[in-house]
Amino acid sequence: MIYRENGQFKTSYLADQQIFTIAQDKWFVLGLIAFAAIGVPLLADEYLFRAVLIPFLVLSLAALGVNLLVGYCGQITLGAGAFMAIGAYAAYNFMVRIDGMPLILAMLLGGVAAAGFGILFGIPSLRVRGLYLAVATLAAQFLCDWAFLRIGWFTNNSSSGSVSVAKLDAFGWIIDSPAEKYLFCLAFVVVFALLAKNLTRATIGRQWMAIRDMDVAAEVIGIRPMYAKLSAFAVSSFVVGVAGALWGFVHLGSWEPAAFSVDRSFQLLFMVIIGGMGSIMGSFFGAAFIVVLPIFLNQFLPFLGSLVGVTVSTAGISHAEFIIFGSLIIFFLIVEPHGLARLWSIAKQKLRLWPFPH
Amino acid sequence: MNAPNSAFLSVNNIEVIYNHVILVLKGVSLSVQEGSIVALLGGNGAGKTTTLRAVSNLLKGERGEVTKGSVEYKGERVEAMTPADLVKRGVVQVMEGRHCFGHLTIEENLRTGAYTRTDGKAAVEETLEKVYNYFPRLKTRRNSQAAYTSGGEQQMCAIGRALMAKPRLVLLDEPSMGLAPLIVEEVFEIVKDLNAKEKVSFLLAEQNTMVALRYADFGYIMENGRIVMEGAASELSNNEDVKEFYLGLSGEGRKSFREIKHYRRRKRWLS
Amino acid sequence: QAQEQFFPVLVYRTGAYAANGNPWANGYVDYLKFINSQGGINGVKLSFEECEFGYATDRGVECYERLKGKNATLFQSLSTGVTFALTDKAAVDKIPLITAGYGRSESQDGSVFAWNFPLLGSYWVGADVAIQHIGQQEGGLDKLKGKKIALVYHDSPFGKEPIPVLQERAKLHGFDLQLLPVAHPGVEQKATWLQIRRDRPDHVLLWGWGVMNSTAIKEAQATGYPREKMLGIWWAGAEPDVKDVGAGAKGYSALALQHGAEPNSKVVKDILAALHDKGQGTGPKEEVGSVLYMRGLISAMLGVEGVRQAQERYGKGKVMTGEQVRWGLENLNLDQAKLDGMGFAGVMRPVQTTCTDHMGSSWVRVHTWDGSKWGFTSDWYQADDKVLRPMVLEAASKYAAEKNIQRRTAEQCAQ
Amino acid sequence: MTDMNPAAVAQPGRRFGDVILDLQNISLRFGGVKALTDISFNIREHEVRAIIGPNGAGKSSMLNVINGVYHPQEGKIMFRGEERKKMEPHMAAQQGIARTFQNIALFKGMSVLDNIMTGRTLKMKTNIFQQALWIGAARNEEIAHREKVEEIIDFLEIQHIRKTPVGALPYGLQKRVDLGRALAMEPQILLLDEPMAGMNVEEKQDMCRFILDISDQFGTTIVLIEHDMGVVMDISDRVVVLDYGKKIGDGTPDEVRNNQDVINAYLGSGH
Amino acid sequence: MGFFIETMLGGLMTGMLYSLVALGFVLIFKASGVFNFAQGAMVLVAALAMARFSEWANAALGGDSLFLANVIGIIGAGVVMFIVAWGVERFVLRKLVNQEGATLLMVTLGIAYVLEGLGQTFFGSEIYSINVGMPKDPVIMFEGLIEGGVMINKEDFIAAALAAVLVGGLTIFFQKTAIGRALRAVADDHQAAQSVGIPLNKTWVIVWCVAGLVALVAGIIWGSKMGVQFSLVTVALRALPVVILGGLTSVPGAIVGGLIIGVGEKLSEVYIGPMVGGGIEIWFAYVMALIVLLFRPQGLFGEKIINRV
Ligand SMILES: Nc1ncnc2c1ncn2[C@@H]1O[C@H](COP(=O)(O)OP(=O)(O)OP(=O)(O)O)[C@@H](O)[C@H]1O
Ligand SMILES: Nc1ncnc2c1ncn2[C@@H]1O[C@H](COP(=O)(O)OP(=O)(O)OP(=O)(O)O)[C@@H](O)[C@H]1O
Ligand SMILES: [Mg+2]
Ligand SMILES: [Mg+2]
Repeated sequence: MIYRENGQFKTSYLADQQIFTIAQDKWFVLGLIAFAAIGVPLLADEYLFRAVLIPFLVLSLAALGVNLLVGYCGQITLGAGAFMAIGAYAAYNFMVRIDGMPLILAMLLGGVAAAGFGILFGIPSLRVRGLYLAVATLAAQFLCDWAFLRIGWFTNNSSSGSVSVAKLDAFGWIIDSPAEKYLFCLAFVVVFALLAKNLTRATIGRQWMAIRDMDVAAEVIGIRPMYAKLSAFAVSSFVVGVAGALWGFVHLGSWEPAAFSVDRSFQLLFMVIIGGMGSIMGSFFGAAFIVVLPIFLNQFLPFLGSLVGVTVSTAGISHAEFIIFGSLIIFFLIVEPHGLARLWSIAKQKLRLWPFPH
Repeated sequence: MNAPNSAFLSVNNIEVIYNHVILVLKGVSLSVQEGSIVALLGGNGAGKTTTLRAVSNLLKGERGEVTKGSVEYKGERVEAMTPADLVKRGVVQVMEGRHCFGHLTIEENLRTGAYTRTDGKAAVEETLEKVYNYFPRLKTRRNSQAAYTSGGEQQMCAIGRALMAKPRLVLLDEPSMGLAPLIVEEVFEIVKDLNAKEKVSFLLAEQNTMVALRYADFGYIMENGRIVMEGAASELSNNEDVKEFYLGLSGEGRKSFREIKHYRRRKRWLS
Repeated sequence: QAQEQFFPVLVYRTGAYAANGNPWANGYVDYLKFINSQGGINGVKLSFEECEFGYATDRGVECYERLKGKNATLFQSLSTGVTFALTDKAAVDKIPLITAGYGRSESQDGSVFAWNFPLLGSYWVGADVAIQHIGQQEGGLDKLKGKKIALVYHDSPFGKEPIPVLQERAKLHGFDLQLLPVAHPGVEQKATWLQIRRDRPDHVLLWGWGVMNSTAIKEAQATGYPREKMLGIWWAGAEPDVKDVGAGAKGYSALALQHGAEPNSKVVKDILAALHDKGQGTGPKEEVGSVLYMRGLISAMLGVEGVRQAQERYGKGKVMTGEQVRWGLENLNLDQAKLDGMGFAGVMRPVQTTCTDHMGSSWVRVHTWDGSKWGFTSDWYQADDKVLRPMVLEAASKYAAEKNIQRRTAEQCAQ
Repeated sequence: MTDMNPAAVAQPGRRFGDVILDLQNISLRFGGVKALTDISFNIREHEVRAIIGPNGAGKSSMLNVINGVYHPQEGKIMFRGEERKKMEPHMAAQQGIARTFQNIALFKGMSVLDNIMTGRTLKMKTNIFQQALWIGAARNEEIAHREKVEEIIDFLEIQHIRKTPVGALPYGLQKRVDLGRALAMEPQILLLDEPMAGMNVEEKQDMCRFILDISDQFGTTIVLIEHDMGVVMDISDRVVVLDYGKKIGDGTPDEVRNNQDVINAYLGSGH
Repeated sequence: MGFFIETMLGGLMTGMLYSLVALGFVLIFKASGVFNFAQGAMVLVAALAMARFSEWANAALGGDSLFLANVIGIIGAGVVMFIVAWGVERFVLRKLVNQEGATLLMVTLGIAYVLEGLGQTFFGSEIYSINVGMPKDPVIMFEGLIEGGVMINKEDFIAAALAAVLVGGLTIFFQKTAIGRALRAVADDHQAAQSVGIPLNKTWVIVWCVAGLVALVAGIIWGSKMGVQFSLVTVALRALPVVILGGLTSVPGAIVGGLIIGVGEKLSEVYIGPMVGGGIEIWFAYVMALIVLLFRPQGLFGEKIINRV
């Protein structure tokens, strides 16, 4: 009975357009952010930061970007890894080529570069759609993989094709410890999630969704497909690019093109679909599922094995990990094809009706 | 009405929930006698389509399920059957909104209708000819992909496709929708014809109450997931409320659409 | 239990490179078990834990973080990608990285890369020796003039590492270097080998890993390129690379990172007796002594010896810290007598590291597949310092400049 | 018969303006299929212009031509006296042409409110950066348009389903939302493709009322395709009849009703 | 000249092999509207099963009859593929009737994981070989006509011929038979197909079986060429441009697409590659496919994408 909108009346459209129309939701999310910003740094250890939380945050951000394109605008892409790479390499180049370039600006410029390429690779979407487009975006992926490996200029002529960044310095704040890195990423994620949410509840977001749901009808009511699609590509690539810069600069520190391979693109698409297409929250769920679950399984299975007294070989565990991971994907999609976020909202809906079933 | 268990089709007090949370049918019971035409009437969202889906077991694809009650066809419980099993037993649904196979030609669409038939090629060809006779328009468009035919042509295709299965019970969901008046009459003539000659039974959800009651033997009126009224077709068409709200006839006969000046609150049997 | 020295074991037993990852991991683990069966390092038992990373860099980093939390004091990163990702981190965490036969070539320079140990040989060593060997086949390095050598390489930092050295050598001797990248994972090489058939290079260097190697050899067979003219890096010279090609790979040679397949060495016999005969072995028995198994074994041995050396200074029978292990690795002195004692006679040559030389030795020989097994077909080579040293210095200095690292001074080294 | 004196057809209290859209000799082919052959007719400002004809006659195609979804191979379209060049649908929208669809084409994943809000797209002026930051202008704009949309929601009496995703709505309500979305564009010409299919009489009466009110209140020109002759005869000012892509009649409802060609092809003798 | 012909031929042969994998995609897509990313995993599992069963059979037979061992291997692998098809229908697809393409696509990725895990668990993750007696050494032909002759691989030729036969048969199956029609109907609209009595369960099992058998053929050929090991799954990535270039719904398209991509990527790698540093074939294939799509959004032979209001 706690989770109800009872007694919460809205007296203006503004109030009704809020991100969280139910007060409990709002407090819950604000609390969560506060906890993430204050509580987590006190509680987590280095392993948690470096191996779980930072990748989770950065990939959530990337998934968020992909979700804007795939979930909101309906343009399935398998080239997200490439845009992460563009973001990372562009930011790297801004850093090494321009003296005194501030870190954050370089990252944002990385995003801008990714957005530019996003528009370029988005042009086929004006004609090609659906799965055809999805596969076609792989062209971007493989082209970028190749270019960053082959064209020395991008990597400042590093002989191996691998680049690395020096100290991270955001306006005097030396980001060094894992907790600081975590907070740095968290700040990005919170700000971008808010911006993304704003976009999706504004007219541009509705235009994207209209194009996604029925493009001819969208055009008939005056939406320009070119503008809607390309803006989705641009915004999505921008976010993904910034995430790529974070991945390279903050998480890896030093990377080669393989860090943004086609596997990464698939992984991001996974997150979006598992988490819930067209849901900001879903991106986080999806990232959590894909990042945390394998790690969890990897550590949990041997423990489980030891409980029942069998020592499973590492190979056995990783095969089991494959099987369980795959099965869980299938399981969750059967339970709720619209992703974890939908599952979450159904749960809330039930809670609202509770204790009555309907 | 006879005792339900002797019925050809009987729906007993079913409850349907979509998506685990949306309760749509709240205890619906109805029955269809062999060889009869039964009309299911009701406003938008009353639950007609849902009822038909529950009978033909097509709810799953919509993430709906029958949570209470039972559906029996010829004394057999059907809930556990697949739609294909039902088609084999002669229960075919014509879905609302046409649902033609867009990439298949009209003729291929019709032929898929005969998928479950085992009575040989010649018999299928014969039915195909019959359908073409019913709908000459389809014959002229036989080689077009269904997606490129007009709305009405698709509707005819959907009906024809169901007939190809040589059904015993047809669940018709809004057959008249989008059809020209002449064709509507024709469709119902076909219904009558099949009913009379081949003893095919029909359960039809229809908005065109006037026509529906003219051809039906028996009718149910649904509202808000419940059956609120039932009776022989002639009885219903003489009922004052039905006349006013479903046939648009008031005391002094049919009123011009232009003259109805006020939005009227609907008659609600329940509220 | 503080009385155990923890050895993290990064492995890839599944995925595209599992066939190569398994024997390595088995050899590594077997050696640790073997040491324990011999009473540990001066009484200090070894504990270890495997972490599967599927050859994916980010999973490798996760493993590193996880195992680091369990008090890892040395780490074998096992892929070029992970090495790159960890080079900075390890320095902060004070955990030495052993990259025997892989990793960054310039990390040989211990005064810049204080925590990296490309023991036994780097890719630059491999490239250098490969040219020496080809030169010898041709009857002298001067005969290389005008010859054509093709490098078929895995299109990744791993595959690109040798290029600077080969280019340097090409300038020196006047041969033509043709670069032929193969995209990961290397299952499609038809175009590559068609080019080889057209250009008929006199020699082909194969810088591959995993399935790329066997595919290359098969394509060579299919296009009729003589296997005798092919020379692989040491990661392209093991049983999985040629096994399913069988007779088609006959005559194919590869560099050996000192060792080859060593089923008859003493250490292998000891391990069979101590572990496998008692049913405590790690992988299948037939695999013991195979090339990659030996690679894993030797890698483990180097780590163990690093710890042992550290104990010499910081106290025998004690558990060493990362910094102490680094000192041990930096002051390794595996002379022939020690090697013989450990059962490595004939398997490898002495290794001696210093603060500035983290590689310790650059001895390489060549082995050849005779259709059923690998056998040595050359003398020992050693990389030419005149060629390599300036390159290492230059690359290390560039890195130092980028990262703002001060070269360690002699005093710092002495501490 | 083609060009009548507007005064002759004007009903008391209704005024007709000039010809707003003039279609001249339109022909449209799809491969071998001739959807429209040499059709000419015009539409005057403020009138309710009906297009009727049997299934597959080309009615929907005509609408598609008018709002730029199809490009006719031959013929001219004059909009307010100016020839219209090849035009994409969104340009038609900019000129003030809105429409509803025969096979409902709503944005399934969005709520009713959002669906109708998309109709306001062309009227929204803030840029993407302002929207991302949700600052003053963007927010005010959103609120202002929301108010307009709420008016439409009130008008169509769909307040209770404001936040429901349209995919889950029954057919009839979806049609209403479709209309709402078109209305939100504040169009000059509103094209309605069978807006009343699948509705019962009561609902049709409401819909007619909506249409007439739109016409009266906003002075919108309405082009209507409908198979219910009662509706067409009652609310339209002039009617075009198509058959097999050809025009077979054009005039006031009464004229058309008595045209023998029209009776043969479409109405049947029943009417 | 000789070299150009060789490159062409090499491209054609590789293309044929891509087609085999592409065919698996097309089959399942055409017959159920599912874009099956597990096709690569199916190829792997089929090849693994074949390799291991024949290896075990060979050992059991004492190494006497390679032929018999291979037959047992193929039958065993066929059974495995049937079990896969049945399992996929029973545990996955049945519960996902009428869902969107993206969801189904995702589910096939899940299936891919499961298959990869199970395959490696049961059959191991080493490199195995399939020896069906394919000739490996090249033959040089037309030496009289062209200087240096033209080198040809018999193995490739056999594989290509096999692929061609398979495709021909499947084309007829889809266009001409009642079940083929039913399968296409399922792809268009699950619910409507159910409503006319097409049993989705059975049709899905059939399609996945057929796709499994195609995967088996692909697995045997690829496996005998490059060894049976995990990387087989990646041939799927090379087959994707083939699928979209030819058209997702066209069986002959898979073949023509394969040939075009095969030839295109080989020619580009050999003639353009050296100018830009090489390694371009994979992206070149995708870019080629993309360019074709710009002119024909449904691929060369795909059914026109229907877009009507
Ligand atoms: N797939 C679905 N998910 C959720 N709710 C649904 C779904 N399908 C129908 N409903 C809800 O069920 C109720 C009944 O719908 P149904 O389609 O059965 O009505 P109907 O009587 O056929 O109406 P109409 O005459 O408009 O076709 C409606 O309120 C509708 O919102
Ligand atoms: N995109 C298209 N491609 C091919 N043929 C088409 C296309 N659009 C319409 N047609 C054909 O043009 C003819 C006219 O179709 P249209 O949809 O305009 O008919 P209609 O008058 O609206 O009929 P209905 O009342 O049944 O909706 C039909 O025969 C149809 O098959
Ligand atoms: Mg209905
Ligand atoms: Mg129409």
